[in-house]
Amino acid sequence: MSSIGTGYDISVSTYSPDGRVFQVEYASKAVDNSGTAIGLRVNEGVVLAVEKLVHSKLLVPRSNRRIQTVDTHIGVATAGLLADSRHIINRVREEAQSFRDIYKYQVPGKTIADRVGQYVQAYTLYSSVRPFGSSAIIGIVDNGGPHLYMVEPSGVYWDYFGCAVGKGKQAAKTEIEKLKLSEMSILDAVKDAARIIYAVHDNAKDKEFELELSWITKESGKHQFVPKEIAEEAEGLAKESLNQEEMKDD
Amino acid sequence: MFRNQYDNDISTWSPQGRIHQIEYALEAVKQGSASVGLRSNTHAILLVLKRSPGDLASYQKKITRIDDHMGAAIAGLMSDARVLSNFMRTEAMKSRAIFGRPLPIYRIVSAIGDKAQVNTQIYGRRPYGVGLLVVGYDETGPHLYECAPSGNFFEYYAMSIGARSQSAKTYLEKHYESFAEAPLDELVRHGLHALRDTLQQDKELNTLNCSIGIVGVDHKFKIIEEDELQRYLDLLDNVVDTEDIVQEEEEEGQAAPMDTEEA
Amino acid sequence: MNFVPTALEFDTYGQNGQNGGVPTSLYFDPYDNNGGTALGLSGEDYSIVASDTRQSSGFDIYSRCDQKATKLTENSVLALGGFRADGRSLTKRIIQRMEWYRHAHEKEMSFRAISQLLSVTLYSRRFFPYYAFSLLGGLDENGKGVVCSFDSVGSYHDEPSCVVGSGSALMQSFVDNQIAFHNQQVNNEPISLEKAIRIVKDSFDGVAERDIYTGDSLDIFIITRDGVTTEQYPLRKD
Amino acid sequence: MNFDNNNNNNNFYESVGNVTKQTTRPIVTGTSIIGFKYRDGIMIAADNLASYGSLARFKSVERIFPVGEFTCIAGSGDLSDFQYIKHLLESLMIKENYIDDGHVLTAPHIHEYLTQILYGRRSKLNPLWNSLIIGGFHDGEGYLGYADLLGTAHKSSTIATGLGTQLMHPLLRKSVEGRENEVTEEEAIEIVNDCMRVSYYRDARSLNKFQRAKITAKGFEITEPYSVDVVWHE
Amino acid sequence: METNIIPRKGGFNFDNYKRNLFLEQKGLTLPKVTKTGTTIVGALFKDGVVLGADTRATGGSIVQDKDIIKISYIAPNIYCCGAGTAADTLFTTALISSQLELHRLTTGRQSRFNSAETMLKQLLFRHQGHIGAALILGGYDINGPVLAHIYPHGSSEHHPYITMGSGSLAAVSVLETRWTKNLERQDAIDMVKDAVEAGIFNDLGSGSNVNLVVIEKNKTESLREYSKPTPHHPKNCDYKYKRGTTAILKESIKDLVVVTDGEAMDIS
Amino acid sequence: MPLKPGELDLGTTIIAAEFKDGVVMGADTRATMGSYISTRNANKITQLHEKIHLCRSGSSSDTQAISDIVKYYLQLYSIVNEEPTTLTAAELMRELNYNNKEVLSAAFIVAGWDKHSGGNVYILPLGGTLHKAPFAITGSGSTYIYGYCDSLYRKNMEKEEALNFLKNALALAMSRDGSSGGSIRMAVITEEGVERLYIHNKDIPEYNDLEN
Repeated sequence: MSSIGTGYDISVSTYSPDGRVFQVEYASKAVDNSGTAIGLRVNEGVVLAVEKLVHSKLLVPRSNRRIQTVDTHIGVATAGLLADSRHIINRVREEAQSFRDIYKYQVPGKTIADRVGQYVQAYTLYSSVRPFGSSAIIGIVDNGGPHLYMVEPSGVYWDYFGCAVGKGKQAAKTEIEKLKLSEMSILDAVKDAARIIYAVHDNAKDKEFELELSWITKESGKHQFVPKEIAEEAEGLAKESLNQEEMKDD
Repeated sequence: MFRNQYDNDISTWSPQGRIHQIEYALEAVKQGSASVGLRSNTHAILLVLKRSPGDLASYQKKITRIDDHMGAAIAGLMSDARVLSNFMRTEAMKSRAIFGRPLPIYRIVSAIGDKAQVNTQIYGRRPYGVGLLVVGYDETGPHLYECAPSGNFFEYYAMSIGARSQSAKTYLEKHYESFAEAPLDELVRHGLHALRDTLQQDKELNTLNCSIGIVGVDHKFKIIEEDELQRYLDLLDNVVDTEDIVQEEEEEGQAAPMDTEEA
Repeated sequence: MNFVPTALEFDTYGQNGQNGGVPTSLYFDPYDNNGGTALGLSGEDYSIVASDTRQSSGFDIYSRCDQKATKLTENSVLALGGFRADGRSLTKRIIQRMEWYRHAHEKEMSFRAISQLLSVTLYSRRFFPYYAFSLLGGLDENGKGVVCSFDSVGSYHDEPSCVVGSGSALMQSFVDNQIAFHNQQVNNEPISLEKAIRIVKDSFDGVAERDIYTGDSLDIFIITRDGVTTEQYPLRKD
Repeated sequence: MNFDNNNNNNNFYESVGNVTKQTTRPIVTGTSIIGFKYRDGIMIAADNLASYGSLARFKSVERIFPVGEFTCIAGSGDLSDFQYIKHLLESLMIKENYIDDGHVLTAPHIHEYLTQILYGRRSKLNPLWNSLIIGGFHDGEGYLGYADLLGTAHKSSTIATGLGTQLMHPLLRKSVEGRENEVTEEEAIEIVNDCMRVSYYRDARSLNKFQRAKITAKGFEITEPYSVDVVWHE
Repeated sequence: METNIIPRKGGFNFDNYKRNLFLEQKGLTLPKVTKTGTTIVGALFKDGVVLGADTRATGGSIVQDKDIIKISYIAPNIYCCGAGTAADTLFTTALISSQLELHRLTTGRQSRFNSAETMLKQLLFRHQGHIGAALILGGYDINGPVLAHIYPHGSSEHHPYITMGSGSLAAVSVLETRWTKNLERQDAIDMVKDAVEAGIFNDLGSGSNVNLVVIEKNKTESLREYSKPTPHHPKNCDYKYKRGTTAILKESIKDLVVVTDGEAMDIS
Repeated sequence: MPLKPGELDLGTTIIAAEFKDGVVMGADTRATMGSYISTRNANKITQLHEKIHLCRSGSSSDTQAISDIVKYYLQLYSIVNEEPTTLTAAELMRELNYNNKEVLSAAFIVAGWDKHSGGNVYILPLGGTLHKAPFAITGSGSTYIYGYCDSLYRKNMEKEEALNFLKNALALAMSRDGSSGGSIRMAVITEEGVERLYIHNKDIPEYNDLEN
């Protein structure tokens, strides 16, 4: 059923006759319009990668990050409205801090995903607010090892091995499914993440983009941007494989 | 103007995943006169075009000093800008009081972004109708940021906002690679050029309709206007006499559909 | 009895374990006196603010190089005696209020405005006072030297010369005589800046001899139309 | 449930209208600490004892902790307040880290921050019952600051707190003042040992087991607990 | 015998002390006494003992005297440093030294260190701490060099190195790091000087100069102003007042000698 | 009575015990004023008579004054009568302690050997009572070692055993009580006479409490 013009789609507190909340679906559209973000979870940790579209060449490279750190052991990659994403990330930070204030240790993955999910979901309940136009991929290494969660505008969240969101999410998911994540080293995961982002980037529609790559290794337990040499190598390989693909197509 | 059922309030998404009210707020910024910002490796500067509502009124102040190391240029609703600049000044002072350090530029613009975002999500509120160019010099060097009503903020080498800012952007994009190493005077010259490009035909920059804010290494934020400005205007070629322009500026001011620079 | 180590900072227990080591009563005193003396004097076209740099508590010297005077603008300097933490906080607050004044009026505050601001700020804490004795020296709107001294809740007045802090009782009469010519019949030509500085040094030398809380080093702020310059001068260290 | 620590109102007694403070007197306490400048930076030392009144209650308490890469804090006085301060700084540094804008809080910033916190609490008549030493390396040189429960603060090339103000400070001043840029690391270690020895001889709340920290251009280093030789004349 | 050991009641009473306390609580201000916030030091060396003291006397935060002598004579071979209430140390030591003098005149022998120590501690104990004298007693008698401290409440102990007074914690840091057995004379003197200087510079109650007394077998040497670590600044100005500076409020001249014309001298 | 202001305090752990041939006595060497250690090598074991000693705790001046008086009486007593017994010394101490209890802060352990009753230990706490005991501990540090002493003391120990018992008890108390510390002084009193021992601070046994 088409939603437009029915009048059931202008408030988040209104169901359509077939039981859908269109406002939440529209918010998800905003996410789908954004550059792709993916997360891979392997035994040695979690890798996050973002295709950050560059809308002007006047922008300072490597500023305006879309992947951010929360506490020390959590990385959040976002897709969708940037300002909404920041709002969510700030909330994740507050939750992590309040957990730390009471229990004096780092918040576990399940707890933080649950708290953020609840928060985002609350914005789908009242007509006085709108749902977030942003999805957050939360990578974390806690006592139980690496975890990967994705919180969507509806407030739904799942624990993933690999996930993707944004413009190229379908293509990215297909690529991720091909990977043997449970056997992969984290260095390989970085390479694959870079390759996937390059692969799903649509050169025709969006000209420039910047690849953001971060990881939380089990070894360090800290969320960091992937060191320059490793990132550059991964990016080089990604470009190379892209050229090969193109040659094959030709 | 296009009208649809999704553009009435801030808490409604359009089927395309857009929020029209935010986009309209961005339009408010374009109603304001142009501001240009650019930075080198040592300095960050602002250049603005000022309007006067009439003969009997003085020119609007468009650059505000936030702290010794920071200033901002405004395009859009002046009253909203005043709220934000007071907020920025308070935050800057807090940083000095609590940590004894000048507030890092990134932190103040992200705080503004976060503040602005809240107004884009709750029914009954409206987004700030103001765009800011913030320049500052901190431990990590000179910075230039743009803050938009949407809550977005970006760091640029050079940027312009406000009416006909696209012309300035075109100029900046063409020359920005030379800014990094440019000496201050050269940077100002580029800025004035970009600003001049936003003017309507046969109008010129003069000491009354323009002001400059400069901050950088060993250079506290300073606003340059009126007589002091002449030295910089002289850097430009073809300066037109002041008198002619006042008249025409005024017309432009009246032409605006919404009196955006006057509270 | 003075030979006893006085008021050990954290020793607040039953002194000999007779209470089984359980802490006994103690109340918190939010004030301390960190000593130090500040002198201000004014001439026709200058004023001087000088203060020693000793910070102490009880019989202990905390620091030998603690600046008690702060330059507020190009023509005013604030010096504080009493409780240093309050002094610090007060200075910060004044500087902040001055910054808001700058934002609003796009100019520096005048000397008179600052002294009024200081008074109001002190009185705002009438019932939990800043335990700080303030002294503000500078030039007024006509370029004439002025010095104001404040009590801890904001009462203030102009004087040609005034002293605050631990050595004030010792120094005041001396400077009254030398600067304001009290009890001098013949000698009342205006004092040159250069001579004033020498008198300031002698005043502090004298007080450092007799006031145990004054010593180590002297900061002299000299305020003229050309701005503020500073000078250091060593004092007794015992 | 309100767990907001900044409020300090999370107290059971609040609900029965009896306002209590968190520390109206110190209970589990640490004794004097020292810090001083030397050629390569800053040296700090603190013993490992937590006293309960005159009872030597805990003998492996670490009273020096790092904040960031170039700052260490040592604390004497009430140890519950010290742990609170430690948590406060940890949280602060986590925040500083994730903001990720290239700005790092250095020793002078942390000194100022702690002074504000301490002064703020004393002004509420609810002090954090500590004397702290802030040692750091900043702008190519050592930074040494002091802050206490009243909000009194200063910088100096030698600092000692508590009974150490009288016992150890004279020794520090004699060996360090005026020679800050000459004292070698070996000499600095000797100075620490001499001071801690005197403290062990003459402070009834001290222990001959302590840690030393140095903060230099290369970062901080905190030693394992160790003891000094002592002399007793029969 | 048994009954003798029960000390008689009374003998010494502190009623006046209690009365003063009571009056003080009621608001009476008692006269202030000068206290020598002080650093006093003593140390044994190979064949003698060194005593040292600063020279500052304070009353509240004011320096009452910049050059007071705190090492008093007890006997030719015994000296005593005093800290606490200036008058108490002065009179206590004077009293004991005069008693010892009489004792020497009676017996014709050198005074014993132990006599001085016992007399001092018993005097102080009788007064239950109300005589605020903290003393370091140093001497040389037939047992060789001895050093003891006596607290105001009347306890005493012998030690090889001792310091008392408000600067004692500062001074002790020097002694604890430098004292060893069988120090040479000069080393001991230097150490004591440095210990007193530590008090002078770090304790606000102590200041000015260092006085020393060195007692050896049959030889006692007093080293006044052995060290003057805080030099005096010369004046920056001249404070001579011009003639006429002091106001003349009233002038009256009286002739005190009446000169009357006598008869002319006979010069013929 | 609590200490008077500024009074020197023997915070103290003191102990004495009977063993096979007589008594052993022990004390730490710390004297404090507040938390300042005014004397780190004090002697708290004082001789009263040839084979009668006492350990002092509480006010330094009070305990010295009383022991000086008793010492003097015992000298007289031994001239007029015979060698005093430990009990006689202890009873004299008690008399003074009892009659002046309002003004004293003093507790003692009197121990010695006499030909009538061999080695004996008496304890005189605050208040003027007198108790005979096979072993006795008192002073601020003693609270930490009651359990240790109760469980390990045996009658008729050998001398070395007894000294070890004392040494360990003192070391344990000194490691926990801030008002006790320094070195250990001990005395062994038997028919043969008095032997004084000194255990240097460095040689005091250490315990795993350093980890706690």
